[in-house]
Amino acid sequence: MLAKYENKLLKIKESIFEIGTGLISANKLILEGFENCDIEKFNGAKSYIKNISNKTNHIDRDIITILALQSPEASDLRAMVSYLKITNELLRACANTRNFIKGFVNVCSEIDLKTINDYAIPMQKSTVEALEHAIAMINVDCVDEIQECFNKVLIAENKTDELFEMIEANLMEQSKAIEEFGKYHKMLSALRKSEKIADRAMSIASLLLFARIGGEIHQR
Amino acid sequence: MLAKYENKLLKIKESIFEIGTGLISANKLILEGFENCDIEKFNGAKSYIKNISNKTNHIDRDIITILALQSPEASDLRAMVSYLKITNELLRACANTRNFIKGFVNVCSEIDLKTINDYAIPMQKSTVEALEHAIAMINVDCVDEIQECFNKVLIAENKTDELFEMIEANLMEQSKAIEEFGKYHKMLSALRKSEKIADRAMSIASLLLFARIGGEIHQR
Amino acid sequence: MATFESKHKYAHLQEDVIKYFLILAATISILTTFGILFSILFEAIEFFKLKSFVYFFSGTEWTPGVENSQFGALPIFAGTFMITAIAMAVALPIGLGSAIYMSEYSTPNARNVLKPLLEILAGIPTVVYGFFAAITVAPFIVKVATTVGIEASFNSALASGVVMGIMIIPYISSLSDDVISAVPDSLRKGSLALGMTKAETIMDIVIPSALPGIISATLLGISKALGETMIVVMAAGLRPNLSWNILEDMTTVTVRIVDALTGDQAFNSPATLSAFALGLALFVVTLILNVVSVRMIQKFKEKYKMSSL
Amino acid sequence: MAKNKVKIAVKDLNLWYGDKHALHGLNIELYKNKITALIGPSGCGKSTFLRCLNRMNDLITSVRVEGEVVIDGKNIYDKDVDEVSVRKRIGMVFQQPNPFPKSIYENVAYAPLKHGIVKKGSGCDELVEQSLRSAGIWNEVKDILKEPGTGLSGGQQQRLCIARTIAVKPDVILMDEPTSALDPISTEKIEALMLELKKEYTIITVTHNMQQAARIADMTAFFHLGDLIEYDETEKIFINPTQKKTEDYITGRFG
Amino acid sequence: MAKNKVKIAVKDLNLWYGDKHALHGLNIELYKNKITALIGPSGCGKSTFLRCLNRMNDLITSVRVEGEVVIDGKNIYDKDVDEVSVRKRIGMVFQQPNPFPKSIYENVAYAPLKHGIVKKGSGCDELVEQSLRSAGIWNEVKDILKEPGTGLSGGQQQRLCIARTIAVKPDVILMDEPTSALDPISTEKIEALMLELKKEYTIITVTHNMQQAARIADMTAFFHLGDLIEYDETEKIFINPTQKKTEDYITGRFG
Amino acid sequence: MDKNNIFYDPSLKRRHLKSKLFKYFTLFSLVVSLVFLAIFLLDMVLKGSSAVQQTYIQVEVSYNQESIDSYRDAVAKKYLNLLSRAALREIPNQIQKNPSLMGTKQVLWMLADDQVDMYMKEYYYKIDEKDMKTLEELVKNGMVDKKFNTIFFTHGDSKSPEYSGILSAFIGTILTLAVTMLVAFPIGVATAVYLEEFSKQNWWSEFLEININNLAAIPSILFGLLGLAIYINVLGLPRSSALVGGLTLALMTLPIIVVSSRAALRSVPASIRQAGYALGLTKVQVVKDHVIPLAFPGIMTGNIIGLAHAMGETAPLIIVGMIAFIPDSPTSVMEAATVMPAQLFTWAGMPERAYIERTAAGILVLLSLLISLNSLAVYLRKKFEVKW
Ligand SMILES: Nc1ncnc2c1ncn2[C@@H]1O[C@H](COP(=O)(O)OP(=O)(O)OP(=O)(O)O)[C@@H](O)[C@H]1O
Ligand SMILES: Nc1ncnc2c1ncn2[C@@H]1O[C@H](COP(=O)(O)OP(=O)(O)OP(=O)(O)O)[C@@H](O)[C@H]1O
Ligand SMILES: [Mg+2]
Ligand SMILES: [Mg+2]
Ligand SMILES: O=P([O-])([O-])[O-]
Repeated sequence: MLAKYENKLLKIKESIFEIGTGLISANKLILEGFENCDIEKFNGAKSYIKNISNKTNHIDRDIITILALQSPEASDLRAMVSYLKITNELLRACANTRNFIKGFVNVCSEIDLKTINDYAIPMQKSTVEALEHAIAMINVDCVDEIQECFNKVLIAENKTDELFEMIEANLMEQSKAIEEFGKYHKMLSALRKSEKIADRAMSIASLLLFARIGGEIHQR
Repeated sequence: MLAKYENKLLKIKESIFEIGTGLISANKLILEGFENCDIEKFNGAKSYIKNISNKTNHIDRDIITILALQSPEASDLRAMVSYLKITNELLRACANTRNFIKGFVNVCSEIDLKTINDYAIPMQKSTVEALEHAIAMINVDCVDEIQECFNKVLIAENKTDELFEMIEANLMEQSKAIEEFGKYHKMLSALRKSEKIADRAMSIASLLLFARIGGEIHQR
Repeated sequence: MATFESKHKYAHLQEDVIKYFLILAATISILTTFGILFSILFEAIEFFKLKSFVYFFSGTEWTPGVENSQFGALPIFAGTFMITAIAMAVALPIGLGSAIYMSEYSTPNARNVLKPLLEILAGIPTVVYGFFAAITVAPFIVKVATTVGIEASFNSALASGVVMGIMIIPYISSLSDDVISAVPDSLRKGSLALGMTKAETIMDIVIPSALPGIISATLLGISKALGETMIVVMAAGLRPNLSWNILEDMTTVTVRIVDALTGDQAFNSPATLSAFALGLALFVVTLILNVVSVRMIQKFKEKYKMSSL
Repeated sequence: MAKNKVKIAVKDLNLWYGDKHALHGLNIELYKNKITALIGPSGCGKSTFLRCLNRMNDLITSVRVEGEVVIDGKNIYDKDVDEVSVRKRIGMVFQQPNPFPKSIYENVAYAPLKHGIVKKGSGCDELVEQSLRSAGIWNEVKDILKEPGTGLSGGQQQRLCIARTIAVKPDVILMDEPTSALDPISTEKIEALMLELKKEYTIITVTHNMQQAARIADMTAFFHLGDLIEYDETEKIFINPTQKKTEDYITGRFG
Repeated sequence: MAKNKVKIAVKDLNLWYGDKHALHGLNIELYKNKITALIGPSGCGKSTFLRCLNRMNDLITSVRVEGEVVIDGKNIYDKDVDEVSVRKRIGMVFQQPNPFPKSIYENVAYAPLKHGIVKKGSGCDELVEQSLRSAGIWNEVKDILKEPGTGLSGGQQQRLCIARTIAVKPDVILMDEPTSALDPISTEKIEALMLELKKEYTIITVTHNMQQAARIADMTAFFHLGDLIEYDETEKIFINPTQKKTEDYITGRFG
Repeated sequence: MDKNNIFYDPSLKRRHLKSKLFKYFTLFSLVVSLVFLAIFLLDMVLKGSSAVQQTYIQVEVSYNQESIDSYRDAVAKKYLNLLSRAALREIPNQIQKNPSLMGTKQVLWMLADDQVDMYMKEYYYKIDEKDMKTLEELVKNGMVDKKFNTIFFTHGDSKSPEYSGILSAFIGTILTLAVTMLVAFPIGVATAVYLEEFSKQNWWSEFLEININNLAAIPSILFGLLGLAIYINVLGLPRSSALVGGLTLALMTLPIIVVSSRAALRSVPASIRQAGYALGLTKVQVVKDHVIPLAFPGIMTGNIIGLAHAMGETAPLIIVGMIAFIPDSPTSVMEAATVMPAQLFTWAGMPERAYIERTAAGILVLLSLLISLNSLAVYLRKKFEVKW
C-alpha cells in the first residue's frame, strides 16, 4: 500500500484518539470540579472539547476521501465505517459534556454533598472509566485485549446506568420535600448527561470492536 | 453498472425511507394522542418503530457490503456515507420517540390543557413537519427542490427549539407554585424529546443534502 | 448429471495411425541429410585412398587429367574465398542499406512494392546470372580495364564475384529487413523520446538489436556464395590460380566439381572422385555456417517472440 | 453454506510442471449454480488449477497431476475417463476471445455437430439461436449469422465464445480472466451475462481484478504460491477475511 | 489552486489524424510538481494529448496540430523549436517497458552521452548511479550494471526506463499507462516512485485504472471523445464532480 | 534563433546533418540494387528480343527423288549455304508425309542459315564472299525476310541454332517438376504438420528442426552429388531422366516446403487450438478441421514458391546428366530429358552467336514463367490472408 494512504489512515486514527483523550480529560476535570464545585475547573474542562465539530468534520472528510480514492477493504474498511459512526458519537458525547457543565455550574453549590459524594462522583468516575477504556481500544491491536477493554466499558457503563437510576429514585423520594423545582430538574438533567456520555463510550467501544474483529456492527 | 448493485442501492434507500415514514407515522399518532391523552394511540405509535435497531443494522451491513464489493464513487459514495450516519440518527430519533411516549403516558392526563394546546401541540407539529420534509428529501432528485426541503426542515426545527424554550421558561415561572416536582420534571423531559427528534431530522436533512450536492458533511 | 465417456482401446486408433504416418514423413528429411553426407563421404574416402589427404589441403598443383595427377586444392579454395569475398563486399553494404531504407524510412506502401521487387533478384535462376556475368559483365570489365590500361581476363573473379553479389543482395536485404522490422517499435519510440535523432536511433538502438539477425543473414549469404555453382561455372575460369588479382581468372570448388563430373573420365578415376572430396569440404564449411546462422536467428526469434521470419 | 450443492469436489490435488510443484494438495468444494472466483497474485496457480478441472493440463507434456477432481461423483482423473469427453462437459472460455475464423453460425454449430448433439437441419438452427440468446448476443448478430465471427468487436467475440461453449451443453463453465482483454463496457456486459448464466451453469472464473470478484462472485477462493489460503463467501472474504494473507492481498498490502 | 505554478499551458489545441478530429480545442494548465492524471474511456484521446506535449505526434505522418502548447513560456510548436530538443526536456515513459537491449548501465548512460550532458569517465558513473537511485532501483541493480536491461523483471524494466528518462534531466515526465503491463506489486512500486518523483518533476500520466488516478494524482483531467470534460483536484473529481459525464464515468455507469 | 528559446540547442545541428547523410546512404543502396535489376532485365530483353524473329529466304524447292536421296539437291546450289541445313533435312520427311508433293516445284520461304540471320540482324556474322554476293542480291530482290520465330516454341534442341527451340526442355521441365511436387508436397506438408502439431519438445524434434533448417541452406550442387551417388549409382535409375532430376529436386525443395508450411501452421494462433480442445474435440479433429484449413493458403503459397525455385535450378541437374542433347520432347519420366535452365546453360556454352539470342529469349520465357508463379503465390496469400 502507498505510504500516502497509510499515513492518512494513521492521521485519522490519531485525530479520533485526540478527540477521545480531550473528552476524557474534560470529564476528569469535571470529576475534580465536583469536589468543591470549582467553577474554574468546569470551565477548564470546556476548553478540552472546543471546536470538536470542526475536527470531526475534518475526519469525516478524510474518511470520505479515503473511501473515494483508496477503496479500502476488510479491516481498513471496517475501521473507516466505524470511525464514520464514531465521530457522531464523539460529537454527541462532547455536546453532552458541554451541557453537563453548563447545567451543573448553576446548581452545584446548592446540591447536598451527600448526593454528590454518594452518587454523582461514582457515576462520573464510571463514565470516565468507560471513556478511558473505550478510547484505549483505538490503539489496541491484540484481539483478546480489545475484548477485555470492551468488557470493562460494558461494566462501567452499566454501573453508570444503575447509579443514575438511584439518584433519580432518591430525588423522587425527596421530591415532596423539595421547594425549588427548577434547581432539581436542572441538576437531574445535568447528571443525566454523565450517563449519556457513558452510553456513547459504549457505542464507541462496540464500533471499535467491529472494526477490529468484524461480525455485526453492534448498535443499541 | 451491474443491476445487482443498482438494486442493492435502491433497497437501502427504500429501507431508510421506510424507517423514516414509520417514524413520521409514530410522531403523528403522538400528536393525535395529545388531544385527549389517548394512551392507546401512544401505544399504537410505538408499534411503528419496533425493531428499528435490527433494521438499521441490516442497512449498515448492506452499506458496508457495497463499500467493500462495489467501491462506489461520487454521489453514490456520498449517499453511502450519509446513510451510514443517518441510520445512527434514525436510531436515536426512534429511541427519543419511544422515550417521549413512555414519559408522556404517565403524565399527560395531569398536564394543564393550556400548556399542551399552546406549546406542546405546535411543537410536536413542527417536529413532524421537520421529519416529513427531511424524509421526503430521500426521494427528491432535483437540487432546487431538495434545497427547499432542507430550508423547511431548518425552519420547523427552529420553531421546535423556540417552543421548547418557551415551555421551559413558562414552567420555570410557575415552578414555585407547583407542588409535585416529579410530574413536571417528567413532563419536561418528555417534551424535550420532541425537540430532540426535530434535531435528528435536521441532521438527517443535512446529511441528505450532502449526499445530493456534496460539499461539507454538515454536522451540528 | 455428468457422465464421462470411458476410454476404450481403439478410441484413438485413427489418431495413432495418422501420427505414425507423419513421423515417417519427417524421417525422410533426416535420411536426405545423411544421404548427402554418406554419398559424399564414401566417394571422398575412395578418393583419399588414392590421393594424399594432406596434399589435398596444402598442395597448390591441380592436374587431374594427366599422368601422375596432382590434387592440391589450395588454389581452388583460394579462388572460392576470393569470389565469395567480392560477392559479400557488394552484397553486404547494399543489402543492409536497402534493408534499412525499406524498414525505417520508406512508407509501408512503398515497402510493399520495394521488397518484392528486390526479391525478384533472388528468384532469378542462377544460370541466368551466369549468362549475364559471362556475356555482359565480363566483357564490360575487360573493356573498362583495357581503357585504363590494365589487363583483365574474360573469366575474371571480379565479374562472377560482382554478379554473385547482386544475386545475394536480396538474401541479405530481405532477412535484414525482416529482423529490423521485428525490432519492436517501442525501442525506437523510447530512443526518440529521449531526444535522439532518427539516424542515432537506427545506428545505436535498432541495428544492435537486430544484429544477431543481420549476422545470421550475412552467414547465410556467405554460405550461398560458397555453394553457388552456375555463375562461376559460366563466368569464372577453370584454371586453379593462386593470386590476389581479382581481374585474373580463378576457379572455385563448385566449378571443379561440375567439371569433374561432366568430363568423360571413368567414375572411379581420381579425377572424378576428386569432385566428392571437394564436395565434402564444401559440405562441412557450409554446414558449420548454417548451424551457426540458424542458431542465431532462432535466438533472435525467441527473443522477440516471432513465429516466423 | 450447508444449502449449497457441491458440484465439484477437489481432493488433495497436487500438480507438478516437471520438478516445479505448482499446486500443493488443494481441497475445495465448488458449488452448483454459483460463481466462484479464483483470486491471487500472479503465478499463484489460478489458471493451472482451472485447467485441472477440465484436464486441459493434459496438453502440456511436462505436467503431472495427483489427487482427485470429483465431478458429480466421478473422478475425472480415473483411468477409464476419456479426457476429451471431460472437456465436452466442462466448457472453457479464455482471456483472449478466440472465435474460429468461420461464420458466426458455424462457430456455434461446429462442436454440437461434431459431437452429434444435433444434426444439420434438425435442431441445429434452434440450438444456435438458443445459445446465442443465452449469451445475450442474439439481437446483435441475428442478421449477420453468415459473417465471420472474427469481424465482431472484442466484447462480442467473447460473448460468441461463450455461446459456442454453451452450445455443447456443458454443466460447468470455466473462465480464465474472461474480461481482462476487454474494455469496461464490454466487461460489464460479460459480467451481467455471467450473473445470468449462473442460474443454469456452475461458473468458475479466474480474475486479476479484485473488484470484479467482489462484484459478481458468490464464493471467492484466494490462492497464494500454489496453496489455497482462504475460501469463503465473497462478502466474508472482502469484509472479514480470517487469514492475514487474504486481508493483506485484498487491501493491497501485497501484490 | 492559485498557489499552483503553471508549467504547461495548452491553448486551443486541436489535432487531426487525417480527417479525423481527435482533439477538440483543449485548454488546460498543468501544474509544476504535481501529478496530473488523464482519465477517460478508450479512444478518447488521452494518449494523443500526451504525445502532443513532447511532439511525439510528429512521428505520425497523417497528424496535423493547431494551437499552442506553452512550456515555460515558449510554445513548443513554434517554427524555431526543434522537436528533438523538446523531447529532451520532456521525457516520456511508455506502457510497455522498453529498455534498450544494452546493459543496464548503457541504458541509462546512452542519451546523456549523446546529448553531451556528461562525458565518458567524467561524471557518467555518477549520473547513472544518481538516476538509478532516483528511480528507486539502484539497490536492485548496482551489482549487475553490466547485465542486459532486458533481463530484469517487468517492474524493474519500467523503473529502468524511468531512470533512463531522468538521466537526461527533463523538467516534465509524461507517462502513458506506465503500469498497465505490470503486476500489482510492481505497480505499487512505480506509484510510490511517482509520488517521490513529483517533488522534482512535473508528471503527467495516462491511466485506465481509475483507482490509480485516485491513489496518486493531485489533479485529474477527464477526457471524452476528444473533449476535456472536467479538470480539477483529484478529490473533487472523485467525491464531487461537477459534470454528469464525469460522475457517470467514475461510478462505472459508462465505460 | 533567439536566446529566449529554451529549446534552442546548437549541438543538434551537427546531429541532424549526420542523420540526413545516413538516410541518403541507405536510399542510395536501394537505388543501386534496383538499378542492377533494371540493367539486368534490360540487357536480357535487348539480347533476347531479336530472337522473336527469324530470317527466311524465298527459294524454289523441288520435291523429287534426288531431293529424297540428298536434300542438298532440293534447292539451287548457290543458295545451299544460305539456307538452314536442318530445315533442308526435313524435305525428305515432308515428301514422305505428303506424297502428293512428289515431283512438284514450289516457291517457298525457307529458313535461312543462322549466319544469314545474324547478318540480317546486324550482328557479327561469318559468310564467305560468294555467298555474300548471292545474299545481297536476294535482299535487293526482297526475297529475304524476317518472320515470327515459331520454331523456337515448337521445336526441341538442334545442332543448328536457327532450328533449335525450347519445347523439349519445357516438356522436360514439366515432367521433372511433376515428379518433384508429387514427392515433395505430401512429405513436406506431413513433416510440417508433424513438427508443428504432434511432436513433443524433445531431442528428436529439435534434431529434426535443425536438420531441416540446414537442409534448406545446403548448396544445391551437393544434392546433385546425392542424386548421382544414390539414384543413379545405387538404385540404377536412368541417367538424365526426368525421374532422377525430379527426385533430386524434390529433396531440395522439401525444406522450403517444410519451412513455409510450418510458418503457415504456426501463424494459426494457439487460441484456436485451445478453443477446439476446450470444446471437447480430439487432436486430429482440431488439426484437420481448424488448423490446416486456416494454414492452407500459406501452405500453398510455400509450395508454389518451392516449385518456382525448383524450376530455376540447374547445378544438381547437370550433375545427374540432364544436359543431354534432346531434340525431341520426352514422353515419359524414364526417358532422357533436359530442363529449361539446363538448355539455357547448354546454349550459353555454344560458340555460335545465334545461340546467344536464343539463350536470352529462353531466359525471358523462363523469367516470365517464374514471375507468373510468384504472382500466383502473392495473389493466393493476399486473397486468403486472415487477419488476427
Ligand atoms: N506450461 C508451464 N510450464 C511450466 N511452468 C508453468 C507452466 N504454466 C504455468 N507454470 C508455472 O506455474 C505457476 C502457476 O502458474 P499459473 O499460470 O497457474 O498462475 P496464475 O495464477 O494463473 O497467474 P496469472 O495470474 O499470471 O495468470 C507459475 O509459477 C508458472 O510459472
Ligand atoms: N496513429 C493514428 N492514426 C489515426 N487515428 C488514430 C491514431 N492514433 C489514435 N487514433 C485515433 O484517435 C483517437 C484517440 O486515440 P488515443 O490513442 O489518443 O486514445 P486513448 O484515450 O489513449 O485510448 P486508450 O485508452 O485506448 O489508449 C481514437 O479514436 C483513435 O482511433
Ligand atoms: Mg493465469
Ligand atoms: Mg492510450
Ligand atoms: O544456385 P546454384 O544452382 O547455381 O548452385
